[in-house]
Amino acid sequence: MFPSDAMCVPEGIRFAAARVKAEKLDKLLIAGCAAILHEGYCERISRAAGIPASGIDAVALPARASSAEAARIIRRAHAALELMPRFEIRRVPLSQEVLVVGDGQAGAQTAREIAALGYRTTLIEKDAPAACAAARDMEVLSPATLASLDGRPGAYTARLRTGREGEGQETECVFGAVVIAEGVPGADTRAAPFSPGRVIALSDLEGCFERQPRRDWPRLVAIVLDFCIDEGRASTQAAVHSALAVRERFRRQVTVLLRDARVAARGLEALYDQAREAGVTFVKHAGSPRIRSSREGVVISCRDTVLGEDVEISCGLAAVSVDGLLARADSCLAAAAGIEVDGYGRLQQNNVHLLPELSNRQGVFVIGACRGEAYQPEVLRDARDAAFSVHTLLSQKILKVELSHAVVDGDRCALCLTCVRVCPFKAMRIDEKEKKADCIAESCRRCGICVGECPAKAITLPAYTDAIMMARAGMAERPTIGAVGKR
Amino acid sequence: MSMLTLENLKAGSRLEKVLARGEFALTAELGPPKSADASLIAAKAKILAGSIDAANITDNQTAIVRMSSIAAGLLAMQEGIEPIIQITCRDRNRIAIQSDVLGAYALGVRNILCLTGDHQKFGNHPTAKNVFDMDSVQLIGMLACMRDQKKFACGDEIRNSKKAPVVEPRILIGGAENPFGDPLEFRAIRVAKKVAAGVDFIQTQCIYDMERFEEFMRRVRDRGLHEKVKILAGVTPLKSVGMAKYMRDSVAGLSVPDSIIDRLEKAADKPAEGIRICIEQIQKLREIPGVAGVHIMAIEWEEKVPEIVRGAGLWPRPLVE
Amino acid sequence: MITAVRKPFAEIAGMLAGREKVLLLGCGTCTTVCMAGGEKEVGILASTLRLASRKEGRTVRIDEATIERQCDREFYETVRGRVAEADVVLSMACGVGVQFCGEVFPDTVVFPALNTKFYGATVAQGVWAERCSGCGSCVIADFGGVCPVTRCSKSLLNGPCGGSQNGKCEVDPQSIDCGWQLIYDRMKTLGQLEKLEAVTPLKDWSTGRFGGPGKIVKEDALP
Amino acid sequence: MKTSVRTGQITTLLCENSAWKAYVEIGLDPALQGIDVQKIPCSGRVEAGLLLALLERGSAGVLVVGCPKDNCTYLQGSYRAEKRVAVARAALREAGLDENLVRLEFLSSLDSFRLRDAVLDFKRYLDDHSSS
Repeated sequence: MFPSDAMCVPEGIRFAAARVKAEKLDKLLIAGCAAILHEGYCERISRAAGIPASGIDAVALPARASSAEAARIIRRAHAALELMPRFEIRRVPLSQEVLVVGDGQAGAQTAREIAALGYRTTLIEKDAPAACAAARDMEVLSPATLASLDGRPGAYTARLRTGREGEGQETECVFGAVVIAEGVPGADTRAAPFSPGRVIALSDLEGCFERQPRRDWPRLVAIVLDFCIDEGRASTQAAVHSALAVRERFRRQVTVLLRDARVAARGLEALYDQAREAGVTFVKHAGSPRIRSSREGVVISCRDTVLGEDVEISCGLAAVSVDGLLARADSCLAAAAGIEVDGYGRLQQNNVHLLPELSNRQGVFVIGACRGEAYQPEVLRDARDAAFSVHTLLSQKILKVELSHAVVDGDRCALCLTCVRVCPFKAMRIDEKEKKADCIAESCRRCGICVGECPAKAITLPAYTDAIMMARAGMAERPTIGAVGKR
Repeated sequence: MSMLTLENLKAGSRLEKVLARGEFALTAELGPPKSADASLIAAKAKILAGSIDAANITDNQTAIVRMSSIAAGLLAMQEGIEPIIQITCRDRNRIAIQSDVLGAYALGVRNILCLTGDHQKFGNHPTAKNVFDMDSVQLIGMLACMRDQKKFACGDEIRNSKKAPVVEPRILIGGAENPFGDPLEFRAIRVAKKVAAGVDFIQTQCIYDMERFEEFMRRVRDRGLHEKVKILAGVTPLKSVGMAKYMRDSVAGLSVPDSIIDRLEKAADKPAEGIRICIEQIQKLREIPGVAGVHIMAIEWEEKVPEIVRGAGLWPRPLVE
Repeated sequence: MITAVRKPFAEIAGMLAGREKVLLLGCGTCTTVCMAGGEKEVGILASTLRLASRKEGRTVRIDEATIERQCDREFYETVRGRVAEADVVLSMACGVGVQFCGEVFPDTVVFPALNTKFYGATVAQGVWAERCSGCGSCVIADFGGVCPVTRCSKSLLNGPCGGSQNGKCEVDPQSIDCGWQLIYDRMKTLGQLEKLEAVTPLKDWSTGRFGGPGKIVKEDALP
Repeated sequence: MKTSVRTGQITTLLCENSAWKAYVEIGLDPALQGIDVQKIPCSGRVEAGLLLALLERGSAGVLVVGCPKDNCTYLQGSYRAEKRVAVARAALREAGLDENLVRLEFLSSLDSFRLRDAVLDFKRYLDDHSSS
């Protein structure tokens, strides 16, 4: 034990590092005030002292703690630190090749930016011919699809299926990072709620501007957004734009029905205000509106959330935004890439930590319509974000991985696949040779979800074993431990 | 698998003769009591006598314990009703069923309807173990084997000893079909399988959705099955709107069209309207090629059967010797 | 695998009434995979029993162990001593393991902690469904790979009963698919519908449960 | 084995991505003195067996605090924690004990005062309900 005046200040850190070096310590416990609990403190000492951060722990002692109380806190932390293993660092070379899936605006832009940063980029597009041309450091394959994506972040093995269905071939390539920039299929405008001439797609409304003479325009035109799912700024922009055009060119009444006006973008709010001033009515609805069309016209019924009552709107023509219809992203692609989808079938779970371009797999990024962002300026920003993330990852050339990932005890593993199914990050897989589950250190985020789920208690997170957690709580681990003799 | 003929009677029952003569046959349902009270059967039988050709005696219908169908059938016979004994596969295995068939024949029973049986879950002993040693198609096949090959399911001859005479149960074999069960395409296949197994007549689940029934009959005719088996279409008069809705919503495989419910809702005298609808249905069913008769399932409403039969112009019933 | 679910706690506590030394014995194979009797479940039940006995002011020693399989004698060797110390072994294996444990330790009382359910597959994480009845003479080749004995509530071999509606079985339309709808759909996909027109004769049930307790002797595997 | 279940310290397990950060801001609040606080990587690490084992070994009660459900750094952790805490609570009910000896809260790294209130509320609850 080494007393010191202030541990949180640089002098304290230098003092600690000096003691570690002088005494050749491999672990260090620091007790002090709450300041030493702050994020990064142990890492700073680690760098200064040259021992792994996992070997350093900090505990805070209350100002008025009795010496017995302080001793108790220190004893527990000490017992836990004793149990803490020393983690090796693995250095993994990062492949400098990048795969981009989808040649739409998002995919093409990302591929070009990544290629411009000097990474060999392969762009694949499922429909031939690809709209995007090959360039320096950039290869374009079409028709080509991603059949599977296995292995480790930084060196994913992708099976690419090229050529037409039935006559194609499969190739295996290694990529350091993958960007998925697929679109979503357009909604079927022949199915409900559409009805020719009465209920049309919002995207077809503009076509009517030229075709349809003014006398043929009905008294009231309704534009429906958020028909079954919430839409984004792209739809709001299209709706307001069309509403203004109908109002100003044909002098007809226009009602826009939406759940929420999403106008938080440059110029969009002003456009929205302009429409309201021009007399466009906005109705905010809840749930899904019901649309009935007949020879006489169209009746839309919905709950008006502002009035708090059910309303019916009769109009001559309704334009429904197809983005509000549930169009799921390519589920085969999601499965092949191991990407989780959200409730709307979009290739990104509803979680703020993933925004804008991250997925549940390290080194796999999702952008554009397949993740639910269709507003063009945002899509282009996504493309830049994805290119930047790829660069941030791959420019390290070597990935340093602390081997503190989940560990599977082969003797206990029953191969039940629970961990493979519950790991949000696709870090668990079955090691066919060893006949046990195996954790990929580079994919593992050290959350411990698998530890809690494993019915055989075969998985441990070495920095948070039951023993360490019990020691921190001042208790001995479970006295009787099972699992004996296997394989 | 041959069509019934007067020259070559298989069982010699009244029902067989009516069908063989090509008369439009009429059967009804007689549910045994949930007690040992024989008088209830006599009372129901008295109502039905003279209005129908034969009556189905149900076998622990919907898995609710009732008097044995053979015993109840015998009581009905004493009141002048020809019974069609129902046998389900739920409660008895091949040993018990063959034994019952021998006994029933010995007591004078000449018609048996082979059913799979409702699952015990729906009855008053849902915790019981079921049997389902066989299904209805196999049951039909077993009875046909007993009658035509004079052998038990195991292949032994039906005789008491090597020297004793072969006395096989000569039974007219019936089967059931629900034209409204899924998959629709399989319904005619099932009739074909029953025909192949040796069924003589088929009674259907009660029909409200005439369109789907006609579709079913079209499929039956496409396979030529109507020439191999007598099909009796099922009807059930609706007492009330509530009953119609219950049939529509809670009975698997039944669809009651809105038009029928509308009619009942608008009618002042709902039971009378229910009877009228039933009579109209019978008249429509008579027009469908391949329908050889109707089976009236007046659930707890047996007293209306004579009225329906007369209303439908099916009275008096033909005399057969 | 064989699937099972844990018995209600009150039933387990009732069985153990008056016992002072209990060995909770988990099974590392089927009941681990169906999350009813693996090491994790052993730990949860053991803690619950200990907390319950403490609450009642009783001293009960609950020991915990999990072995690879309770249906193979050799795996019991490692826990022999702990079994000997216990008043009762509470087995978290299927019914096979519970009984076999008693055969391995004839002087020991062995109680079941689980209700054994069926032979099933993991149809989704945390969901198991019955797929085989162990009838002893597999017929699924004739039915598009779908077992009519198991998947039909009435084990019908010649087609669906009238209770098949919209692909569901009337016995429980919420959770049971009509086995015959599955067979029909599969046979249709395989272009083998005509095979379903043949009448399936009476089944020989003697090969399975109904032939009495089953036994397999594989001559070439004998020592 | 005679130790009453509720004589020991309260154990709080704080997700290092949210609740632990909130705690660090108020770490030495005297009101929290005597409460065992430790960080965990994610509330999803918690397992019913561990919660019960802590209680068995003398913890007065276990409070698990994780990220708001849709905001878990590890996507599914808070949902898993919810299910496992439910298992532990069911076990406590079965053991005839108060299921509220295990409690789960979700809050963000900015919610220092909510964390403090949650801990103190739990402490108050345990004090009020401690067996005689």
